[in-house]
Amino acid sequence: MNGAHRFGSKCDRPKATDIHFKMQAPVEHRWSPYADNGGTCLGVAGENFVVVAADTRLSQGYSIHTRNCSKVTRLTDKCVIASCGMKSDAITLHKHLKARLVMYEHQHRRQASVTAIAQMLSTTLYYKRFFPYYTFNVLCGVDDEGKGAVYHYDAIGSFERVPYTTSGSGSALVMSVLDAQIDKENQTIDTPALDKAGIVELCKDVLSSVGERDIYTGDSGEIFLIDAAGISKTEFDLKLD
Amino acid sequence: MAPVANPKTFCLDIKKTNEVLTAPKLMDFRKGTTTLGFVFQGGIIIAVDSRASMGSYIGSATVKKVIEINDFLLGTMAGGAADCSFWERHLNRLCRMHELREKERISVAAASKLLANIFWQYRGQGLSCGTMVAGWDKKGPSLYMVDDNGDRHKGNVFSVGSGSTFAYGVLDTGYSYDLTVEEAVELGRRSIYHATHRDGASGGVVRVYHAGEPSVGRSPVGTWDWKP
Amino acid sequence: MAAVEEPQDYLDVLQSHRGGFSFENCKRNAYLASQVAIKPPTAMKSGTTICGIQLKDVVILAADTRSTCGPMVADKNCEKLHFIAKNVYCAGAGTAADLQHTTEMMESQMELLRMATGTQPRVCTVVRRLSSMLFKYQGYVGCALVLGGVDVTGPHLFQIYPHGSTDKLPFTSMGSGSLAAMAILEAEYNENLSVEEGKKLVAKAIRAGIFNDLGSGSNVDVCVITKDVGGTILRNFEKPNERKFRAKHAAFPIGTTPIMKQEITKLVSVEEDVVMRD
Amino acid sequence: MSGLMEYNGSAIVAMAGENCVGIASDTRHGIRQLQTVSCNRQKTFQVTDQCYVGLSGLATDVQTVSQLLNFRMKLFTLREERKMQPRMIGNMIASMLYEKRFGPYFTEPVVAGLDGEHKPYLCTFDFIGCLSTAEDFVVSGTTAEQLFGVCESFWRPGMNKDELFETLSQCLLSAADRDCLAGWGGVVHIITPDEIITKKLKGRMD
Amino acid sequence: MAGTGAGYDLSVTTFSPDGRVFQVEYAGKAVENSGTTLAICCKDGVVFAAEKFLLSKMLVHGTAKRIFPVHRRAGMSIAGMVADARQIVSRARSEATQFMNAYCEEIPPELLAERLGLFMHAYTLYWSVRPFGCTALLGCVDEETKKPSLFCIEPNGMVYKYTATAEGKGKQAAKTEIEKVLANNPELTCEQALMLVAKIIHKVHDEKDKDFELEISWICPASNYEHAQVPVEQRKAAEAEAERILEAEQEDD
Amino acid sequence: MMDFMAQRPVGQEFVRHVEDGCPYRADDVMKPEQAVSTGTTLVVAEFDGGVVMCADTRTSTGQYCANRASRKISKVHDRIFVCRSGSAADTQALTSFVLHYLGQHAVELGKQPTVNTAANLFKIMAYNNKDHLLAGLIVAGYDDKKGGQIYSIPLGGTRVRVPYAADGSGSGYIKGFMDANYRPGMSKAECLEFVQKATALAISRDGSSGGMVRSLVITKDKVEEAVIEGNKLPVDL
Repeated sequence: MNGAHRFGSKCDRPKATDIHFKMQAPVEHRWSPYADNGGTCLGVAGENFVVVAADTRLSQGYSIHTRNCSKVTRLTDKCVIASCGMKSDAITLHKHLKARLVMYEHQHRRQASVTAIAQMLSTTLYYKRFFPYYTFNVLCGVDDEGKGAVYHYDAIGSFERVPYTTSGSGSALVMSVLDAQIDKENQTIDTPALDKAGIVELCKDVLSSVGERDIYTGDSGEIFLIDAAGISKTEFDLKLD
Repeated sequence: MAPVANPKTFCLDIKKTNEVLTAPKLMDFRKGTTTLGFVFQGGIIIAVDSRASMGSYIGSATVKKVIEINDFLLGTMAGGAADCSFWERHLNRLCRMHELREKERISVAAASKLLANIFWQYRGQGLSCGTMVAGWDKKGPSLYMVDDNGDRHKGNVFSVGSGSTFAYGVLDTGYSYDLTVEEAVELGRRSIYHATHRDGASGGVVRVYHAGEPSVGRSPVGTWDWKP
Repeated sequence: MAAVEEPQDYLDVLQSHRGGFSFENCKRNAYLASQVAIKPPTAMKSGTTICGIQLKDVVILAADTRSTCGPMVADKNCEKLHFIAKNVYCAGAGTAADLQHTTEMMESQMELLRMATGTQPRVCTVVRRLSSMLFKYQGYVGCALVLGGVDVTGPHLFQIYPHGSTDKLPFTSMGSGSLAAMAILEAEYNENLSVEEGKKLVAKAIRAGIFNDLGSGSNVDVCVITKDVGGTILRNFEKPNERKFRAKHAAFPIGTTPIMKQEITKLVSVEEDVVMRD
Repeated sequence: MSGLMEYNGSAIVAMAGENCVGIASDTRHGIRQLQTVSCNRQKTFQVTDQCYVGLSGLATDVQTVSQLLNFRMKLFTLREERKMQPRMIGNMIASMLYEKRFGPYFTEPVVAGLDGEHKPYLCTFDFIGCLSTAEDFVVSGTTAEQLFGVCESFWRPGMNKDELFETLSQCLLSAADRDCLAGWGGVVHIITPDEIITKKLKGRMD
Repeated sequence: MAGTGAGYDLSVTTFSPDGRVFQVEYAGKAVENSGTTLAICCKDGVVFAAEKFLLSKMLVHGTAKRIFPVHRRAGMSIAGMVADARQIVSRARSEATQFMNAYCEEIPPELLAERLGLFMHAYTLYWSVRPFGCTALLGCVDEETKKPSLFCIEPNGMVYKYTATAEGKGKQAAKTEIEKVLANNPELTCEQALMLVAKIIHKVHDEKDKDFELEISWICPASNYEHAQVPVEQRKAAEAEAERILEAEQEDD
Repeated sequence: MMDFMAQRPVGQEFVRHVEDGCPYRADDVMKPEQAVSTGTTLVVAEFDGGVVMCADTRTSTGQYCANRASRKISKVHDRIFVCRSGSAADTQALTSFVLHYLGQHAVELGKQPTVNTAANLFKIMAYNNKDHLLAGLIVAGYDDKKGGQIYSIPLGGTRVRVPYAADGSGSGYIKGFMDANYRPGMSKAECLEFVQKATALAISRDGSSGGMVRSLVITKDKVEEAVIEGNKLPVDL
């Protein structure tokens, strides 16, 4: 009986007396150009290296689309980008960036520096100011002076070079941990700063912690270590639930 | 442009309707600020906080909200960080073009007008900016406030952002044209500090710039942080 | 709404708190909402996978242990299997507060019934009471239950929806992960399974929910209800989701945190001479 | 983003240690979310010698609920001539909140206490009274997400009262530093079998 | 009266030491003081008759009735205080309609009588009310089977099913007469009964009393199985015939 | 005073226990959960000496099939049954209320109640609470007064006696089939075949009907139940 109302987008129970009206009125399906695919990524800059970590879950709503989908793309030999938010926008953005970087390389006969890529990414994002890419990006690399560089972006291209950052569904969980472990804002006793291995371990730990509490983060984690030697990638397991 | 019925108001619409459902955090652009600027006998003081909040989450505490448009012009950001920084970077280019074409530096009035025109063009589409343009030109120091409606005002004392009411309180109490540079710097610093205390969306460090005579140029005076 | 009477003192308040829902904040909240709020607060929900099967003379229920609050995991190891009587248990999905309190209320009702009649409560009694209560609230009390038990008439398995509709089934699953769990049950259920096989089957079904549904997670709880023993909850029957990595952070050295003021209140235990009167 | 739960802002976290338990809250009192009106609002309340209740959420409801709690505790003591155990307090709060299921108080309490055997008891509620207990830590308030993150990373089993204090206050401070609506100093109570240590934390004031 | 009841007759909530409720018994007395009423289940329907005293010469004929319709196929004649009886009639009507509304079937006579019995009984239980001073004769014809039935509901709440009965002053005499009639003619039809009924009422009428008007109604094929007053002509004819026979009988004596 | 004598009309028991002033209807907590509804095909027809009732067995919640072997034909009395469509909770509650009243009525009456009475009770409930209920019902059965009878009670609480009826989301697909093929005075076997066929046809076209075909034949002497499994439906499509 009244099959129509069950397919309505809003599932408020109709009053029986409304039904006649409801069956005739067109059911409104609001289309949204955006979807949230979840996931968390973070980047930490060291003296002469940078560490990027991200999980590999791709989900929507309560369902997992895939457990093995990298959020990180290598842009140059010294630079990677990690994007959370909507995967299709991220793919488009990464493809666009890569194309632009090939053009840059052909024009300038060298790979773009991280700082140049950072500015380009900002304008790329801002050009879509009125229909933004639904991506939250972290750009990491080693700059021309050999220092680790991490850039944080909002969806429309505001960016800042920071010592460490995070974005995605679990970013609120990550940030405070990094503050306490790297920035040590509220600590009166000095403790030694973390070394390269320490930072890698911190990243693993933070991602594991987020996996415990954020439902969109999990499956497995990827860690990219970028230093003078280039980019090296390690993987580790996260929880699957 | 977004493939929807009203692409011009797409951002505003999606913020109203879909934010919670499909695209959480998308429209939480970085914003929330206290910035101020005033003209005094020794030039212009610009002071800003450094917090970028996205919703109630603090995205960054180290944002540089003073944009050095060129050697003689300073801009500040309040509102959407991307909007301000992109268009002020664009303004930099326009100013340079002007210089190359006209063989003389652009006046502050003209520069701020350029920016106001841009914002006027995008009126109603959801840009969010409250920016001050300050600098020296032939007529001396001048300070303009330009916002996303295309408004542009010249004045001696301005404060823009969510914490501006608090900043005005301190600023108006201590302001006089005859301040020394040290006093002026201290006033700017204190105003921002008190604003950051009262306003949740402002915080971080205080950055103060002093724009003196053209020969001196503009320079950052310093950054202060009150660590616990 | 019944006219809200102004309480004269706190004893009146207490008196009015004897039972049932209180609507005294409704008007205020509606006003506050109109003045301030755009976003309503989110309550804890169990996204949940729950399932149950009925075998020859035993009923087995199972549930995951995650409760969520939006995208956050509010509780990693909550209990979704609720005791109602020695021979009746239920697994719940939906609004966590509703589940807790509804099942607790049912538990006390059944205990009173047991004491009044001196007999073991029957499963259909519980189902009827729950469904008429839920129907009364027209779906506003968000309880989706898989209820199982063994009584004098044998094993029974029911599912109860928030609006109060009930179904009697040989096997069922509910919650956001019900599809994943149902797939397993549909494929492998058979009424001739042994208890051990049954436990394995429900655990497998819940695991399917845990791994494929983000609203469900952590561990598997199983409850076996037999005629002789009654119900036994096997808490954390399987723990497929232990944390895989934990860094060995150096602890914060004592004195790290800046302090403004410190007060120490010593607790003294007062031994009272208790005079026992005969 | 605006809601009644965020109107005043709060961060509350409680943690278990070895034979001790701690509860910490920030002290900010904001209105209309972002405006700070004072820096010494009480958000944790001592209900028995060894049990504290932290109340996050809308300030008016925090006060009402705390007074209601106080009243009930006193009445219980008068009637029963004994102290409520934390577990009992938890259940009482759950039913208090659930009674108002359809017209709730906008507050999410946290209970932290030591029971008769000096074992830590921690639990938290959503605003309609779903009780969930935890062995390690519980959080509540506008800063919940950040607190979840730090606590997951920094909590370790078997902390003594000093370690517990450091961990708890570091968690609170670094989480609140990432929330516009909480911070401006903090208060930590550490409950041990024979003393209650209350420390006021110095935090960022912006 | 105080002497007879010895104080136990002041309220329906008090039993006398020998287990009687005087007030209810007194209500029965009220019934015995009224004019006679009778009802007979015939083969094809029910006939009601009542002896209605004419309190005044100026009283308009055909008013202040003692026989009431309850629903289409049920009527009720009253002995005792007619004002009290109106309550019962209205209750009977509402019971009948409500049953109809709820179950979409006519209320079975047994059920209606039972419910009225309950209603009347309720007024013997509380000190704040007084029992009804009337007895009701409820007659119905079943919609489907056309079977007639007759019930007597007394002030104490008892319900009896009769083939025929009488209440009021002349009830004993009337009952004896009816018995005779039925013994002679068990297959009596309503049309036939008309004259006999009129005869009985006239016969039991006490000459000391005031003049009376004969009220007579029926539920039978002639009224299309609905409760209706017997048409005036027919009634007058029956009455005339009855009086003629009575006179003849008296002359015989 | 005297409420012991107050007459209580039947069917006033549905009370909404949540106040209308409740805020936050949009919130997940305050919003009622999504209802379970029986997107259904119900077919009932009279034949000489009784009635045949038929229904599919799918119960759905939105897209999800909550029960694939449900019983939508519920017993109300020995020879009176009801086919339910609409909200599962509403119709179940309705049926249990009627079951209660009809049971009481039967005891009072001392004999089998009529189908007419049962249908009327359903009507009263459905009509008095039409703003809160989502229920389409077909009451059918056999009594000695009028033999086999079918009463259709669609949304809103009208009651009509019909020789044959179809209801539920699948009924639209088979109304024509029924009009064309029904004739009064069929034999039991003919009627059963007709009704089963109609249900099977609806199942094959309607997405929210499905599962098996359950049928019930009610005659003076007995009630016979039969099931056709989903893969043995009498339709070739």
